[in-house]
Amino acid sequence: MTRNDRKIQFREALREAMVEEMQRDEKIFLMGEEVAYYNGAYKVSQGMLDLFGPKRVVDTPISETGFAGLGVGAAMYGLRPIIEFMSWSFCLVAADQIINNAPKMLYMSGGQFGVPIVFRGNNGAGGQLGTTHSWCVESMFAQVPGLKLAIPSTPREAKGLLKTAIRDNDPVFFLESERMLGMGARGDKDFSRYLHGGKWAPPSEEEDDDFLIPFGKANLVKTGADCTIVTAGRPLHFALEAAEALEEDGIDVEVIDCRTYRPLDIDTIVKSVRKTNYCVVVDQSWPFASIASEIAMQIYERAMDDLDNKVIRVTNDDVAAPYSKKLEQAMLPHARKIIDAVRAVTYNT
Amino acid sequence: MTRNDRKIQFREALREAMVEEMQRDEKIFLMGEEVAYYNGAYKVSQGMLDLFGPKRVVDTPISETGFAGLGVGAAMYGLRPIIEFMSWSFCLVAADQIINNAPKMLYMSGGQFGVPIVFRGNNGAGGQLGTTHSWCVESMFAQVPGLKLAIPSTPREAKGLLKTAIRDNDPVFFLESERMLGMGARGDKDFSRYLHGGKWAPPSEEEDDDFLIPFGKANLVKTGADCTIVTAGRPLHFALEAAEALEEDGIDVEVIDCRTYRPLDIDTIVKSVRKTNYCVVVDQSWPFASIASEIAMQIYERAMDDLDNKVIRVTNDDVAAPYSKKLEQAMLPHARKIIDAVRAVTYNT
Amino acid sequence: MTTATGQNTQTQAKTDGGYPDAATQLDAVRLKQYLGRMMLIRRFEERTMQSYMQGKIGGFCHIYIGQEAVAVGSIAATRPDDPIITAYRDHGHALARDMDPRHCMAEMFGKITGCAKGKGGSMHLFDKPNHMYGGHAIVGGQCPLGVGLAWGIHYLKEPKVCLCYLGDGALNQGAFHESMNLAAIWNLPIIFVVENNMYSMGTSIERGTSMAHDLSVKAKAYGIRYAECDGLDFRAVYNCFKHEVDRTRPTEGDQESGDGPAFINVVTYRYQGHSMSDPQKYRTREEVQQKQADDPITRMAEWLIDDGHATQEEIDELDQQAKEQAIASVRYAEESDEPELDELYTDVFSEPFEPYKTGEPPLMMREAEDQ
Amino acid sequence: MTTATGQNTQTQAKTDGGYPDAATQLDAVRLKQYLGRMMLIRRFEERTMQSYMQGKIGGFCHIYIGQEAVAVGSIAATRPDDPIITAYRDHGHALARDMDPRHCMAEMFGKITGCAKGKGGSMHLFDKPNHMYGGHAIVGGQCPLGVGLAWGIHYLKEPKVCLCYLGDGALNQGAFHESMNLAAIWNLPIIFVVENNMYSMGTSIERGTSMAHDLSVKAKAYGIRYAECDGLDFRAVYNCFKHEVDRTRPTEGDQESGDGPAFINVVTYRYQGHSMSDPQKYRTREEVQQKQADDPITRMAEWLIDDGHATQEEIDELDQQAKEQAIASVRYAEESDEPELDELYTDVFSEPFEPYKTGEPPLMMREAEDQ
Ligand SMILES: Cc1ncc(C[n+]2csc(CCOP(=O)(O)OP(=O)(O)O)c2C)c(N)n1
Ligand SMILES: Cc1ncc(C[n+]2csc(CCOP(=O)(O)OP(=O)(O)O)c2C)c(N)n1
Ligand SMILES: [Mg+2]
Ligand SMILES: [Mg+2]
Repeated sequence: MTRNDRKIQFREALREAMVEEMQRDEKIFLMGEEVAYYNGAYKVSQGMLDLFGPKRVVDTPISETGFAGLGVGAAMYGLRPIIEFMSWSFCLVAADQIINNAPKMLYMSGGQFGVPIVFRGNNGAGGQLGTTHSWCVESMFAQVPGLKLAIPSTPREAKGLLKTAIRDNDPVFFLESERMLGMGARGDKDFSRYLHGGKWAPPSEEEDDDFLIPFGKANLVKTGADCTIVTAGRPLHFALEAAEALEEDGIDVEVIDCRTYRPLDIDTIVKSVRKTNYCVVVDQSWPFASIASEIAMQIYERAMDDLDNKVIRVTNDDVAAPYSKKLEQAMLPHARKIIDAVRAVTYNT
Repeated sequence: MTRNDRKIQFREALREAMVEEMQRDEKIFLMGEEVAYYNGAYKVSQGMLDLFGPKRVVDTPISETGFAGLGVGAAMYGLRPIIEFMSWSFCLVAADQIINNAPKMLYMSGGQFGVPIVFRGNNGAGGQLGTTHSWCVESMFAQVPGLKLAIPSTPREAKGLLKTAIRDNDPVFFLESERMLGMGARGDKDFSRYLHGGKWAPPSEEEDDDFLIPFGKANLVKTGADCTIVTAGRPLHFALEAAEALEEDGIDVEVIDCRTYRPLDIDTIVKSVRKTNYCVVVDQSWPFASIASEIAMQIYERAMDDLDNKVIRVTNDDVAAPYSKKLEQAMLPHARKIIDAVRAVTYNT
Repeated sequence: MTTATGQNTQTQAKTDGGYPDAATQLDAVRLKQYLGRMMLIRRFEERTMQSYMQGKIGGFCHIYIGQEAVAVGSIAATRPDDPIITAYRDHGHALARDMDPRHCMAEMFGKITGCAKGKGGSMHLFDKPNHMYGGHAIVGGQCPLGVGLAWGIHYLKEPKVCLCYLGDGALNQGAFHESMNLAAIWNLPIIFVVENNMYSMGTSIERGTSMAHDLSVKAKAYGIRYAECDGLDFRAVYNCFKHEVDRTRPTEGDQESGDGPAFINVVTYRYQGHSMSDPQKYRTREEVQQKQADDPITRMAEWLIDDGHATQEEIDELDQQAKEQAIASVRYAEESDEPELDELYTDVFSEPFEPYKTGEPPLMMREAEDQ
Repeated sequence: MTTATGQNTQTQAKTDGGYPDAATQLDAVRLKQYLGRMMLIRRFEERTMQSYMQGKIGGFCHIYIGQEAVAVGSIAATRPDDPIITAYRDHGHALARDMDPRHCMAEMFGKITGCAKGKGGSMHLFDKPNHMYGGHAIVGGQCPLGVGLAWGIHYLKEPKVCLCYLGDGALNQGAFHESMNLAAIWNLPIIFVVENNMYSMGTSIERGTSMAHDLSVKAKAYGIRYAECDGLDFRAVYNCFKHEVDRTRPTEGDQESGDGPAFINVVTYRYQGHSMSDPQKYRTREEVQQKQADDPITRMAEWLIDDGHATQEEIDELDQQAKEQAIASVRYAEESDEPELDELYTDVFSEPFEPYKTGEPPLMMREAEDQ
C-alpha cells in the first residue's frame, strides 16, 4: 500500500497521535467524558482504555470546570494532560479554567509554572445541533494571549498537529470537527482531488514513526494564480470544493490552510496575496471580531499595495446556529458563498 | 448651575440611571455581589438598598453562574434584571449562562422568549490587578451574535446609555471601568477640554428627566481634519490626551466614540475616514481577532479607496496583564502609543 | 438507587408508604387523561425514532420512553401556569405540558410550523402559552434559569411553583450547586426534579456522582427538603409531587409563605439509548428487559382497571388515540413548509437593527392567542 | 460558626478534645520556629499595609493578620514537598511555606526580584521551590487546580498530600462543588481547607451559604471526611491537621492507600478589612475587638511560656527578629529594580514564537537551584 491511499479516518489519525505519544511518555493521560469505557462519544479514543488502563484514559462526570481545571493543576505538577471536551460547545462552563488559568499561569508565576496541556474536541456545526451545541470558539479564544490554537483539516493534519500539540509545553487548544471525524473512511474519495497524492493521510508507521507538523507553518494546499483563499479546518473542504468549481470556469485559486491560528503564519499568506493580488478569507466562526477579520486586517497591514481589490470574508452568518437543515446550511461558509466571493473579488461576476 | 458644570461622578451617573429606571418600572431589579448592604464594592449602588429594599437590590453569594443564570430566567419570566459583575473578569465562571443562554434564547425559542437583561460591571485594567482581574471582554463577546454591547466613556454616556440598556428588550453587555468611576468628582477637570461644554455630564433632572442615548449612534467627540481616531470607553480619554498633544504639533485629529460596539455605527466612522483619509483604531482589548481588527476591516471594506495609508490599531499589548505598574502601563493603549500611531499613519514622523 | 445494590426496591417501598394517596382523589376522567398522555408520549416517541431513522429528524435526539410517568405524574401535580423547565430530553415534558404534538414533531422536522419555527430542534423545545421554558441542552444549564423563574414568582408574589428537571448527570455540574444554594438561602418556590435514570450517557450514576447510593445528602447540604419516589409508577410520582408542590406553593401576595424549595429524586429508567446513536454497551440487555417488565404505562393501566377507573376497551381506545395523534403529528410535520431563508435573520433581536428583522411569532403562539 | 449563634465555642470544645495532642510532641525548637513564623507573618503584613498606604504596593491587597495560626499550623503538619495552593489572601501561606519575605515583598512592590518578577502581585504569589502552587484570585478557581495537584500525586503514586485552601465565600462557587465530587469519586489525597473567617467581603457566611451553622453537611454531600478546628489556636490547628493529613497521605507506590480526601472547616477571623479598601460597615468594632482579645499569636506565646518551651525573652527575641525581617523585606523591595520593559514579552509561552521571548527564571528560583 503506498502512502497515498492509506485508509485512515480523521478519528483514527487523532487516536494514532494520542496512542503513539502516550506510549512514548508516561506523563501523558487522556481525560474527559466517556473517553474510556464508552470508547469515546465519537469513538476517537476507541480501544485506548484497553491499551492504557483507567488511570491514563479517564472517564469523568459532567464537570468541565472540575476536570479542565484538574488538567491545568496536573500540568503544573508536571504531568501532560490531554483534556477532551465532548464538544467545545461544552467548554463554556469551564471558560475560567481554560482561559484564565491555562494560558496565564506561566506569566503570572513569572515563568515558574508552565502548563503543557492539550484541550481538544469537536468544534463547529455538527449537523443540526442547534445553537447551544454549534459553537465555533476559534475567534473568541484566539483573542486570548498565552495559548496556541490548532485546527486540523485532514487525517494527516490531525495526526501531525496533535502530536506536536501534545509535545508542546504550552496550552494548546485543538479544534476538531464532528463532521470530519469519519472522513477518510472510504479512502481519499472523501477528499478533494487537490488532497490526493499523500496529502491527506499521515504516513504509516513504517514510513515515518514520528510524524510531526510544526506549529505556525501554513500549508499551501493548492497553488493558483488568480486569487488566494485562506482558511483552516473544515472550511478548507468548502474552499477546495469552490476551487474545483472555479477551475472549470478558468479561475485558478490558491488555497492556504493556516493549520494554526496562533501562531499565525502570516508570511505565507502575504506571499501568496502578493502573487495573486486577490484574497478571500474563510472562517467558520461569526464575522464580528473574528479570525477572518484579523487575517484580512493583517493582509492590509502588510500588503495593501499588492491588493487589487478589498479582502472578502466568508464566515458563518451573524446569527445563532439554527436547527433547521436548510437554515443551518445557509448559515455556514459553504462552497457557494466562497465561489461568489472569489468571483466578486476578482471581478468575475 | 448650568448644565455644563454639573458635578457628577461616573459612578453617580450609573446610579442615577438605575434609580430613575427602577422608579419607573417595578420589574427592574439590581442583583450582584455586595450591591446592597455594602452599598456596592465600588459604591455604584450606594443608597439603593435604602431606596428599594432587599428584594430589588439584592446581594448574592459568589455564584456568578447562579445569579447570572437566575437573571436570564427571571428575564424570560418577564422581569428586567440588572446583573452586576463586580468585575467582568469574574464573569468567565458564568460564561455559559451569559453567552449561551442570554443571547440565544430568543432565537432558539423561535421568538418566544426574549431576554431583557443588562449585565454590567467593571471591564479592563483596574490598576495593577494582575492578569486574572484585568479582562477586557469586548472583543470576545462582540463575536457572539444576539447581544448588544455598550461601553460608556463619560458620566453623560454612562447615564444615557445605561438607561437605554435597561429599556432595551435584548441582552445588553454594559462595560464600565473601575478607572473611570471616580471621574467627574472634581467637575470637568478630570476630562479633556474637548469634553467641556456639557459634553461630559448628563443633563440634570430639571433639564431632562428622561435622558437617553440611542444604541448604534457613534459620537463625534472632536472634529478634525487630519486623521480619524476611533475608540470607545476608557481609551477615549487616552485618545483625547493624544489629540491635545497632537494639536500642539499642528495635527488635527477627529475623535469618534463608538458608544456601542454592537450595534456598530460604521457609517459615522466611514464618513469621517472619507474626510480625513487616515485612521487609527484604539481598543483596550488584545489585538488578535479584536474589535480593532473588525473596525479596521470594515473601514477597508467600505472606504479602501479613501485611505491614504493603512489603518493602524492601538490595543493592549498581546500579553497577559502584568502586575507591575511599569509593565502594565506599557501594555495599555495609552496616549503615547496613539500619538505615535497618528504620526506614523499620517506620515508625520 | 442502583441496580447493583438493589436499593431501588427500598426506594419504592419508602415512597409508596410515605405520602397521602392523593391519586385516589383524582376522578376517572383525569386519570384516563394522564394515562392517555403517557401513551401519547410513548407513541409519539416511537414515531420520533422512526422519523429519525428515516433521516427526517436531524441533530441529537433523546427519547423519553420509560420515563413517561415522571413528566406526566409531576406535571399533573402542578397548575397549568406553574413554570416548568427541563434539559434536552424534553419531548415528554412538552407533551405532558400540553404542547400540540404536531408543533412538537414539526419542530423536530425543522419546519416553520414547529414550536420554535424549526430553529430550536429536539433539544430546545419551548412553549410559552403552556409555561414551558425550554428544553436546554447544556447539562445543568437550566438550573440557574429555573431559579430565575422561581425568583420571578417570588418577586411578583405569585402563588406558583417552578419545576426544574435535570438528569442525574447534571448533579455534577457547578450550576446545579449554585442553584441549590441560591434557592435555599432565598427560600424560593422551586422543585429540583432529578430524573434519575441511573445513567448519564454511558456513565452509571455511581461512577460519576459521590454518594450515589444516598442522594438525600445532596439536598441536606443546602438544608433543602428531600423526597424520592418511584418514577416508574404514576401514582407514586403524583402522590409525592402533589404533596411537595403543595407544600412549596406560596400563598398569593405572601413571598415568605410556603415551605420553600425541594429536591426530588425520581428513580426511573430510559429504555432507549442515551441518544439515537448510542450502542449501549454499558448496560446489559437483561437489565433493560427487567426494567421494561415493570413498564409505567402497563402499571398505570392495570391500576386503573383494577380500581375500576377504566375498562380494557377504554384503555385500548386511549392507546389507539395516542397512536393516531402520533401519526397525525408526523403527517403534519411532513406536510408543513420549511422556513423561508429569510428566517435566518429573524428572532436574533427583539429590537433589531440592520441587518436583522423582526420575526412573526411561531404558529403555536398565534393559535394560542386566537383561543 | 457564627458569632450570633455562639457556636464558635462549641467548635473549639469539640476540636480540642477530639484529636491526639500531637503538638506536645513537637520540640521547643520547632515550636518556637512556628511561633516565629506567625510573628513574621504579622509583622510582614503590618509593613505590607504601611507600604500600601504609601503607594508602594498597588492593586488589590488582602491582609492575613488574625489568620496566622491557620497557615502556620496546617503547613506545620505537612512535609515540605506536599503541594499547597490557595486563594488571593496568600501572603501567609507563602511565608508559612518558607518563601523568602524579601521576594514576597518585592513581588508586591512590582520588582524584578519578586517571586514572580513583579508580574503576579499580591494575589498571585507562586513559589515552585517550596511547592506553593499559587495564589489564585478567582474565587474558587484554585479548587480544580488543587484537585489536579492531588491527581498528580495519585498518578505518580507519591506519598504526598495536597492542601487546597479556600475562603468561606468560595463554598458557593460551582468550581468547589465539582472539585469535591472529583476528589471523592477518585479518592484523591487532597484536603480542602476552608479558612472560615465568617465573611466574604461584607457578606457574613450565613447570608451567602445555606447551612452555614453546620458545614459538615457540605462534606457529607460527597461522602468526604469532615473535620473542624479553632483557627485561632495553633495547637488545635496543628493537631487537627496532623491527624487528617497523616490519614490522607498514601503510602509510596500505592495509589489506593490513605483515607482519601477531607474537608476541614477552620474557624478563624481576619482583623483587617477584606482588602485595603474596605470600610467594614458590616461588622461592629466590638466584634473585631472581642476576636482580637483571643489573638492566636498571644495564645501560642502564652502556651509556650506556660509549658516551659520558651521564655518571655526568647519570645521577645522572636518578635524582634520578625520585625527586622519584615523591615528588611521592605528595604530589599525598595532597593530592587523594576523589571525591564522587555519583560512584558517574556513568560508568555514556554516555547515562544515571534514576538515573544523566553524569560530568565525568577531570582528566587535561581537562588534555590544554587543551594
Ligand atoms: C456541559 C455539558 N457537558 C456535556 C454535555 C454532553 N451530554 C449531553 S447529555 C449528557 C448526559 C447527561 O446525562 P443525564 O444528566 O443523566 O441525563 P439523561 O440523558 O439521562 O436524561 C452529556 C454528557 C452537555 N450537553 N453539556
Ligand atoms: C469568581 C469571583 N467572583 C468575585 C470575586 C471578587 N471577590 C474577591 S474576594 C471576594 C470575597 C471572598 O471571600 P472568602 O472566600 O470568604 O475569602 P476571604 O476574603 O474571607 O479570605 C470576592 C467577592 C472574585 N475574585 N472571583
Ligand atoms: Mg441520566
Ligand atoms: Mg471569608
